[in-house]
Amino acid sequence: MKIGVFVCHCGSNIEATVDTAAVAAAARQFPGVAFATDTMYTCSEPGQDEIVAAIKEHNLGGVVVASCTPRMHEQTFRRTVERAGLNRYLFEMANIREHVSWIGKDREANTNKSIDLVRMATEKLTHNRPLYSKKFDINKRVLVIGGGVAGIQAALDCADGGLEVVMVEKTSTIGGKMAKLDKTFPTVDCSSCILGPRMVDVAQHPNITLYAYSEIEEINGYVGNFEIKVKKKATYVDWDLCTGCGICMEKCPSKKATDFFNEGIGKTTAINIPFPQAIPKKAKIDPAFCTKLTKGKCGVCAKVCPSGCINYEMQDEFITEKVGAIVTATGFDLFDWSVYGEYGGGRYPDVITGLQYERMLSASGPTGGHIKRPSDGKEPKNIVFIQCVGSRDKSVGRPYCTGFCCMYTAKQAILTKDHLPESQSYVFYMDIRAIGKLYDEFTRRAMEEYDTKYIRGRVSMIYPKGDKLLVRGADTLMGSQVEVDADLVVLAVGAEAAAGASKLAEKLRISYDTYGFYMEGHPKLKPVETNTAGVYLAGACQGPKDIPSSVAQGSAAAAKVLGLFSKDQLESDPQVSIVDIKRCIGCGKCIKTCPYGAIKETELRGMVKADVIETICQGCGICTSTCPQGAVQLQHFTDNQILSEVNALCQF
Amino acid sequence: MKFQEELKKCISDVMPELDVVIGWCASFDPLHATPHFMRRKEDIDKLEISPLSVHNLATYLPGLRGKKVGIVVKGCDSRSVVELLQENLIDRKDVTIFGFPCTGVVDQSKIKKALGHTGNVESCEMSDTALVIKMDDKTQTLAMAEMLADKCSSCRYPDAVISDYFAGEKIGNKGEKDVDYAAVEAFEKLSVPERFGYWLKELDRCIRCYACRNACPLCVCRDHCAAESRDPHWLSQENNVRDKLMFQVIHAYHLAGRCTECGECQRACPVDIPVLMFKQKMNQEIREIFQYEAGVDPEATPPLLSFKMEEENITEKVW
Amino acid sequence: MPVLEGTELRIVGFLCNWCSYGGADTAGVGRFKQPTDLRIIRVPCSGRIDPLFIVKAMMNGADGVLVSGCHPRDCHYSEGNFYARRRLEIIEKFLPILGYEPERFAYTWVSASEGQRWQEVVTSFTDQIHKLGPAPKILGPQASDTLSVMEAAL
Amino acid sequence: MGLVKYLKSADLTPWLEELAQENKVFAPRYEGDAVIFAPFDPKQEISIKHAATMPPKKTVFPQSEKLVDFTYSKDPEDLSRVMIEGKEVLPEGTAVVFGGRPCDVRGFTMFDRVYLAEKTTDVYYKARRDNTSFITLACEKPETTCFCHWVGSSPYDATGSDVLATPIEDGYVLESFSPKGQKLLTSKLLENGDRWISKGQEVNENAVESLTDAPDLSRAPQKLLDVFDNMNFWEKAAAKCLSCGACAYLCPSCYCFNITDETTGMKGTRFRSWDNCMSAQFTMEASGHNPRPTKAHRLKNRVGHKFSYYPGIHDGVISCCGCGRCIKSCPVGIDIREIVQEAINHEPAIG
Repeated sequence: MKIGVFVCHCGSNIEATVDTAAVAAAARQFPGVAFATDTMYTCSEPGQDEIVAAIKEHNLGGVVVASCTPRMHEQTFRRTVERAGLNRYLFEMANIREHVSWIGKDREANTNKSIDLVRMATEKLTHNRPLYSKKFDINKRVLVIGGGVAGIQAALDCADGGLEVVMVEKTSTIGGKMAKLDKTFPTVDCSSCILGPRMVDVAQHPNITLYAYSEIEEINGYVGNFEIKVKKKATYVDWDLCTGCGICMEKCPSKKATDFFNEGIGKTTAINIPFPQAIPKKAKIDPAFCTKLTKGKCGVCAKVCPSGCINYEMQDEFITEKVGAIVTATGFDLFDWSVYGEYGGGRYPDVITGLQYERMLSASGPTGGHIKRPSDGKEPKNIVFIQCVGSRDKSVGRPYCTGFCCMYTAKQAILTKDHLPESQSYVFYMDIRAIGKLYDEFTRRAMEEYDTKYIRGRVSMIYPKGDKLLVRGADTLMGSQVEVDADLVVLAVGAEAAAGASKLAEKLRISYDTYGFYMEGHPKLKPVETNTAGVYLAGACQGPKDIPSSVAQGSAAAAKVLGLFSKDQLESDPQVSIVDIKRCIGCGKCIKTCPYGAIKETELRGMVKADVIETICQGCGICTSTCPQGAVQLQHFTDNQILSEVNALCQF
Repeated sequence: MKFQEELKKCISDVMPELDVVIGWCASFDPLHATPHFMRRKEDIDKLEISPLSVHNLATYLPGLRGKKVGIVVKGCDSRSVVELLQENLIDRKDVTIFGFPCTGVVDQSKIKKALGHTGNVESCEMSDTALVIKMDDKTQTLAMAEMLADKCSSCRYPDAVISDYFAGEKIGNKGEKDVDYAAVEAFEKLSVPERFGYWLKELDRCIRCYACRNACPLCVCRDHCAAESRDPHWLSQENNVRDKLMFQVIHAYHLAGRCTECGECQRACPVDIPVLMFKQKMNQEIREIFQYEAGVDPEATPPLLSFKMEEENITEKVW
Repeated sequence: MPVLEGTELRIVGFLCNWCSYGGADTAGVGRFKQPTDLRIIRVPCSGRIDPLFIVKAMMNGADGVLVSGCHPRDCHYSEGNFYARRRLEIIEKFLPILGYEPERFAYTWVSASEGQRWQEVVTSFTDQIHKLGPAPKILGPQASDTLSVMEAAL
Repeated sequence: MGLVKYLKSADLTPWLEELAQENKVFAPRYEGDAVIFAPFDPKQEISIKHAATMPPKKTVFPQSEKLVDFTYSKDPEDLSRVMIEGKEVLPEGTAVVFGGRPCDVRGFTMFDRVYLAEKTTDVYYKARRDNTSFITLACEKPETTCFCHWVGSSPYDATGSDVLATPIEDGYVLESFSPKGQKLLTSKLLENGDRWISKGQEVNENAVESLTDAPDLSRAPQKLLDVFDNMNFWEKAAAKCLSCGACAYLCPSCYCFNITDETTGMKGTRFRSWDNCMSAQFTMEASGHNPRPTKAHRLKNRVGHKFSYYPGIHDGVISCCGCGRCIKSCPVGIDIREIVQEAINHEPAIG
């Protein structure tokens, strides 16, 4: 094979610490290398054209590019060599940027290491074979996990684009966190007024099937052909019959159930519909609080229900759905702020979270929109907002900025003044992050028009003083101690990955970061893709986001799905395992270890042999390292290909 | 051997349904036995079971797949049969297993060491306790216990773990406990260069005949072994210790969780290289980490073909 | 010249594409300085790593081998690193009988986001190998040195 | 008759040391539990009481040897123009092998007919063969596996040897059989051996005496051809065979080899290494077809070649020297004598 080697300067990214010309010169002496050069930006159009020209001029049979990580540009260059008529797998990359030039400044060592990496790449390339994709049919349905605003947006865009959508929502209503909000910044428009119609659209869209109060049990298959097992949790109410009339709620004698929707501000009934605009508007029984289910006594709801839909015997139900793509929009949860002893650690009823305050502000909330202290129901006068609770704080393992708290605090301060004109709000903050369109103007309004006192500093202690809370902090701008007698303290609690996010990631086979937020395919160029084909991200599951960003990402994910489904067939990745039937002895070890069930037994002239189902094989290569005979070889990562790399590096 | 006649009768009864029954018979001198393929009734007369019945006949089974085969097994041999069944390399319905209470087989190299050589053995009388060997006009008595193969002195499975017919009284299998890896542990106490040097020296004389591999009942790749293959190309054909040692590691690793330590690899080696130690080490690890022993349960899944989300006995390095 | 004579030792890394290779990339993007000895071989999954590759590298003259995959439960292929963990553990425990120090081999888990952890792993492993010095060579120009050390030991 | 000398047992080591000054000397010694021919080291005891585990085959026909070192180079003007330069690696220096048995050394004469043939001389073999001298030790007593006398040899056969050493009380009678041998016997450590000749002859005759009767193998070549297509015969004979290469690699007269290239970067080596007809790869064709697909086919070749095909083209000489190593070292005790005799006695079924 005649090999061409292109060593990229990447401007000065590589060239500054690697002598690329020397690398190219060394490469010229490697076996098979017929052409080697260094180029300024190999990935640029002229850079790619140079590769194409060299392939044609020197009749190259394979190309090595020494530049950045293959995770960045392998696809780019594969297309380049394909443009010149080569098979895309007759290409290898040597990562001399992320793995060399960026991690040390010793030019001699870096150059030498780069030469080694290019040697390794050329040796592997010598063992590469052209590989060809197969086409397979796809199921043009999409699963959206999570019915918050991001999921709703993705589902509606997909459904409007003509796709069948399956939406699975963990709680008994869609709407997510946004449904709990009173108003939204920076426009101060009513949250449910803008979200409500979208929720209704989901319910009414002919292309959308909604499974509320359901969870993902199992995911099998691969892009184009996923098989999803959905667990419909028992609601004890037959939703086909329930009309959402609410009589059961009125009559239910068990009125101490946790009100999750209202963030624990007040209690609800054991059988409940979370809020009037819930979609689906169906009742469900909280089995922990229903005396019929816990003690076998009561049964009032069954008696009063006009449609006879109560079923105390209901069991979880499993449903299988087949889809071709998945949008994950599982959102976020609030950080457990009780770790902050200085804020009372949860002991003071009048220290509440921002989201609880939202419920309090909401006209449909437990207080009917009146701001009342949880302890005594009195209207507060002095209200202290504390920023960055569980954000930008390494000491609690949350070093990142949640990003939207500055804004909602400003909004809440403004709304407070609207509700209680006599009140005074104080905001303890670290920095004000208001980088969106009209955001900074909004925070300024909170300060200037609504007379909110912004104090740059942290609160060191809150302790009770009579029926008030003494909030002591520092004003770092003035260099002085500040004390506020507060009637109510609202904590801007940061976002963390939703509970169970990592478990779902394992089922989806996608990665997540240290904090449990899902990893996008590339931080800049693949913000909604994941590294698992056919799985996309929308909203705060990827990282904390405000509403506009979540909606944008929901639409982006939908666009990706629509793009994926614009073809009737997909091309399989040919980096799959194949069986050398001569070597195979039919012991079935590969079948035992394949995580996908992609290998089956077959019979050949009376002998048992293994057979790989190409479209199911995902190319992990577990079979290859399991087979003692070397009979199953993962294409593009065969034993000989890896051995050639080992030998290139280690030759005494 | 008291049970021998019972066994012969047993084989004779079943023989009409079988293509071949494999046992042992006398070989080129009185100190050796050889595998015996019985196809007719008169072949059964030659069957001899004794401490010279060293060969693990299970090695032949995969090559006879498709035929109805009877096999006489020592306890240790039967564990190889279990492994072959576990790996679908033989069909249970086609294999008839004859067990007997095994009191151990000799280690020919121990006898050779004791006598200086064994080139002229004229006769060899065996009892439970002694070997009486006539050679070079001398008669020498060797204690049987000292001549037994190491695997026999510490045998935990004297009776076949799986059999269709069992001749004689069972001795009683002790099962998997207190396995003695003293030899391995002693070797591991040597310094790093001592260990490295030991293998360089021992493997230098390897002639790459692959008797170790071919005698191994679980080396089932046979004609497609990595040793001679160019794709995959693990080894060169050059006479160097690196590739000889690498082959031993390949063999040992491919046997991890499968090897029953029958010792055929080492016994077969014509130049007496102690290659069993590699497998013993592997087995010791398998036992300690996964509490697993090969060749006991045909339905078991060997540890390297399975996993646990939380591994109790793996402590990962902390950086 | 494969490694810089006198300053570098030969260290081979086998990294899974999805997590650890990405982690090494992240370390690069973060400009986390690392020793230059390590050469990385990219494989799709730690489950693809035949432990025999590690032995092969050692016997061909590597001074150390480092394997890194996705954290348990985070495997892109869901199970690859679980199989890998068992196999790598076995080979790690096996190497000493061949006459290699067990410290010449290590396996670990680094996710694509853990650039800093990758830096720590590489730095600490490289230090560890430098402390041990070059591994004995069976063939090649240094084989005679090996033999004399061995003979002295025997 | 050549030169006859006498060597006192006590002078053996000094004599070998003396020979080692100008030659590489190989002598049998224990390595582990096996006796193999290794470079002579006066500090290590040699082991010559019994035939060695391995014959001294390696001394002339190494387990693997470099044939050619080759280097690729590129035209700097056009990198795709690759030149290759090969350098033949011929063995150098002289060697003396002490302590082989008559059968061991006679084995090389089977090689000679093939590798030293007029038209196709194997230069690598020739270089070593010409430069290696053999001081062979006559046998005093045959082992149970010995059958040199079946195949036209004897316990004191000097065919292929340069010096034959017959052990007698406290010493050896040394007789040269070639000019090379004569040269070896010029040492001052040796005394005139004439008065020991009869002692030596007595030892030789006693050895012959102790042999059992040899069967007549003259019909073997034809009889083996007769059973060539009788796969039943061969399947039975090979039933217990493991198809390993122990028999061939320990055989003093098996001379087959394989050639492989190993390349690293721009350099490579062409090796010749032992091969054996029991291996499945031996006759594997590039197409994947193998004319000897089973161990029965392979064992048939091994026996057939030695006792029929080789004699067929080399004046009836059986290509087996009767050392018995294939029997003794076979992991499953296959006895080539039995197979040959069974073939001779095989009567084709009538009808």
